[in-house]
Amino acid sequence: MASDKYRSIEDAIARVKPGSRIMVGSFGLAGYPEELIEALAASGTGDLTIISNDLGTPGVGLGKLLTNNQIRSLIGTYYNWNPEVAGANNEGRITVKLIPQGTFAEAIRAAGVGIPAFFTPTGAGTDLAAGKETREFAGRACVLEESIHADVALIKAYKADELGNLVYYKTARNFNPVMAMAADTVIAEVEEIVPVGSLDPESIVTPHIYVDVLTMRKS
Amino acid sequence: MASDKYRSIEDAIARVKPGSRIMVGSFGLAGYPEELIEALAASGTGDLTIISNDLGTPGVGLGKLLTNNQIRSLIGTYYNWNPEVAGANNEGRITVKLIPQGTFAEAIRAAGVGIPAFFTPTGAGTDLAAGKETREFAGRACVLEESIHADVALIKAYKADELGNLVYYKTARNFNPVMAMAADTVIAEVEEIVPVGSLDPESIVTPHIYVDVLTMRKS
Amino acid sequence: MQAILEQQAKERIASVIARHFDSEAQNGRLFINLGVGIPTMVANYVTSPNIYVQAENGMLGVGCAAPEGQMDHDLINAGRTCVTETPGCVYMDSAASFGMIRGGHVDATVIGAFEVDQKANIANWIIPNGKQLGVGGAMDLVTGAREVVIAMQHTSKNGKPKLVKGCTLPITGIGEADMIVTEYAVFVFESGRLILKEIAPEITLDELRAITDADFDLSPDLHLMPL
Amino acid sequence: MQAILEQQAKERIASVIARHFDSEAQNGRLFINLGVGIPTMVANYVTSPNIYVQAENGMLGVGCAAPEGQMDHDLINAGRTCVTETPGCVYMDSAASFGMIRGGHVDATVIGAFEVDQKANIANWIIPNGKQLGVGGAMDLVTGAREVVIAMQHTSKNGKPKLVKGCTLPITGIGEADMIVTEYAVFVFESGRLILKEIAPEITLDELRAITDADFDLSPDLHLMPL
Repeated sequence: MASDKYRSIEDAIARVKPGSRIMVGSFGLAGYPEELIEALAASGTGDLTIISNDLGTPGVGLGKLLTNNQIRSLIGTYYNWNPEVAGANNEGRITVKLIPQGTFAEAIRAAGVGIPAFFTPTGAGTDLAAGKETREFAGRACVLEESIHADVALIKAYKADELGNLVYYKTARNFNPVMAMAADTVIAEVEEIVPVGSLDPESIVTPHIYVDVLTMRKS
Repeated sequence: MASDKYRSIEDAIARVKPGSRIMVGSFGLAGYPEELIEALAASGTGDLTIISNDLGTPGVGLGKLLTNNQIRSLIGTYYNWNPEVAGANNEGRITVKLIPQGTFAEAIRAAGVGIPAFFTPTGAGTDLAAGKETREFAGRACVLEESIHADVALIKAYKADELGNLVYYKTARNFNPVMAMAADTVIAEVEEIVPVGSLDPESIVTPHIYVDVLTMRKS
Repeated sequence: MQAILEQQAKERIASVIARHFDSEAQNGRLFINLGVGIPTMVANYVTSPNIYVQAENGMLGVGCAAPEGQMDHDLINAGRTCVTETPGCVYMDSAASFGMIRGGHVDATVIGAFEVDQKANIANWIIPNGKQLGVGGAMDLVTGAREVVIAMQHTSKNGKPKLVKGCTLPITGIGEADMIVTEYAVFVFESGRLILKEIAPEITLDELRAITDADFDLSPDLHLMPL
Repeated sequence: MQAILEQQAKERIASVIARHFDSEAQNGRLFINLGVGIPTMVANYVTSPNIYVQAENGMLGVGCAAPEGQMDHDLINAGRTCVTETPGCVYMDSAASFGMIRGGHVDATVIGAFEVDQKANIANWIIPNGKQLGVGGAMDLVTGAREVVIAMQHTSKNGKPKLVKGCTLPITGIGEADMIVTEYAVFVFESGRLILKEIAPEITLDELRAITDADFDLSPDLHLMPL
């Protein structure tokens, strides 16, 4: 492997410390860093805040982390696919912060691009805007939403070049590119690492400046 | 031409009405819709607000519109390349609203994505923040900036497919993709129109939903 | 009032909405986003080539469900169904996709609802203290799409009206509903009033009022739902 | 005090900054943004292969200036100079490019200045009522880049100090300067104090004080500028 960013899955996941805020790219089971999550589950690292759209299904993918009691709190949009989340929340075992999906994506991007907060019409007047500043713009009520940042982002990309430039595959792209900008340490699980210059400079989605560690999927 | 969005340069530019707010993609002379601007200058349509990074150089490109007295006001970032701008502003012939370049780009994107306003650290405490709300986030002063929308965007892309999906060329990309999202009517001048399916769905920068009219560069 | 079986009700709702979109698409391209359930079925009934489906998980130009044996689990819609590409389709990240929605570029969204009230408020995201905890893109869609079409059966499984005077469940958006299509009727909101536009042949106006809690007016061109 | 010719001064400033970056790049990749003028010259002096140049008009991995006859006017840096590609370079739109800067991902920016004061305030964008009217990316760069390096001659063309007690011209950013490199000296800001780190062999400390309006402290390891 000619990339200085390449690490084994185990070395990479060792960067996740107990109590960290971890972003994980995914929408359902599309575009999630499967081997990194398996390794995180195997590590037993706990007290985590997981920032992700959903939490897979019970015992599968990100769902394993909840089944394993590694999660203290969740920040995300949709846990209907994993009823263990509502259960753990109702029992007070975890805290859950629900955010509208578009606001969630935009707030993560905002952290990546240095925007601390923005106004959005989404959610105005609903329970999810409770306690948030609301202000009218052009006659429309808008909610002030703050950016969402993480200690570590675990993302899934299709190909990396040796520098760490990334491209994605179909709807597995989802939250991965915005999360790649919004964490102190960004670890990307990829299917292939290609020589520098193999990716079209016009089509690179995540520039290498954002990527700290590359791991490669074994299967 | 198999695209139902294709129009002649003249037909396209007839959509710019006197008094309109017009966005124009460009950075210096890279990535500006040259033939559309030539046609706009030839049309004599006046009282325009031009929203663009700069105004080219005197009598060239966008500079022609000022030389022709077609401009009422400017919203942009950098007119040092065209000293006629400072002259016209000092004489009170036009009004100029200067915005930091990153804020300008972000505010145009914001209009495109339905964000009415956002906080940014850029410009806090400077003359360009005068009269704007300033608030601290994480101990850092930030300025509230509102989104920037236009009636018509005149943009330059490299290739379009017949649906109107766009890709760009090198640093001629600049403000074009964000302006494509932020105007009621978007007119793209392209060098080539290719069949649907010729562009890689992973690499399209501006989806066709944003594009109303395609014109093709003659030369 | 003649009962309509659930499957028939769903198909009817989807086909009525599809007819509405086919009609709108005569004026140019129409970009629509379809929620899970009945809304997704709308795609099976539209006939206009001018209609493009957006999926909020990051795709414009979603094709039909992938046939058995040709499923790609990294090519899904927001309901996690494996789908297919259409020519000229585009992939994008979630921020870009919701930017497209919030920015008002998507012409219409079709969603289900627990309740809709006569002030056009929609409740479709949560039943408090239940087994489900999620909002997904519901709030973004009702706020961002230019037209919000509610696709729902007229009453709940235990026969209670879903079209109510005031929502009792947490709302998804204030005054965002534009059109409501049930198996028995089509309503639109005009100038803040709920207006009955179409009524199904199986039901009388009095019977419709009996299963509708919300107050509504009759459209001057109220007519039978064409089936 | 021995005079230093303008061209020599500029080359020295660029090479001193390049040395600083080469040293920093020993710890890993370094991403830098270079303003027009002396800052652009820094690229000619850096030797580390770990240094990548970002141009705010939408490129990461900017190469050297394009040779005569190979100029592509759609491949420029923010100073409108035709440049070249480096392997692994990336193009992006202006919002993404400034997001990279504002988000703190660019390690350093090198810019010129009219004035810098002892509170690290920078004035480099406008002389009021002059012939130029523009801010460009100056405010975004000084706010967003992790390290702001000022590259300027020690005094103005008519001999006035540019390193002052308090800026008199409109400021570009409050307290944003981290390092100042002139032909005669290298200063850094540490805990809110301006510290002299290096002094050129052509000048004495008293002579330097005479052409510096700002108050400054001496670094414990103050040394001669290596040339």
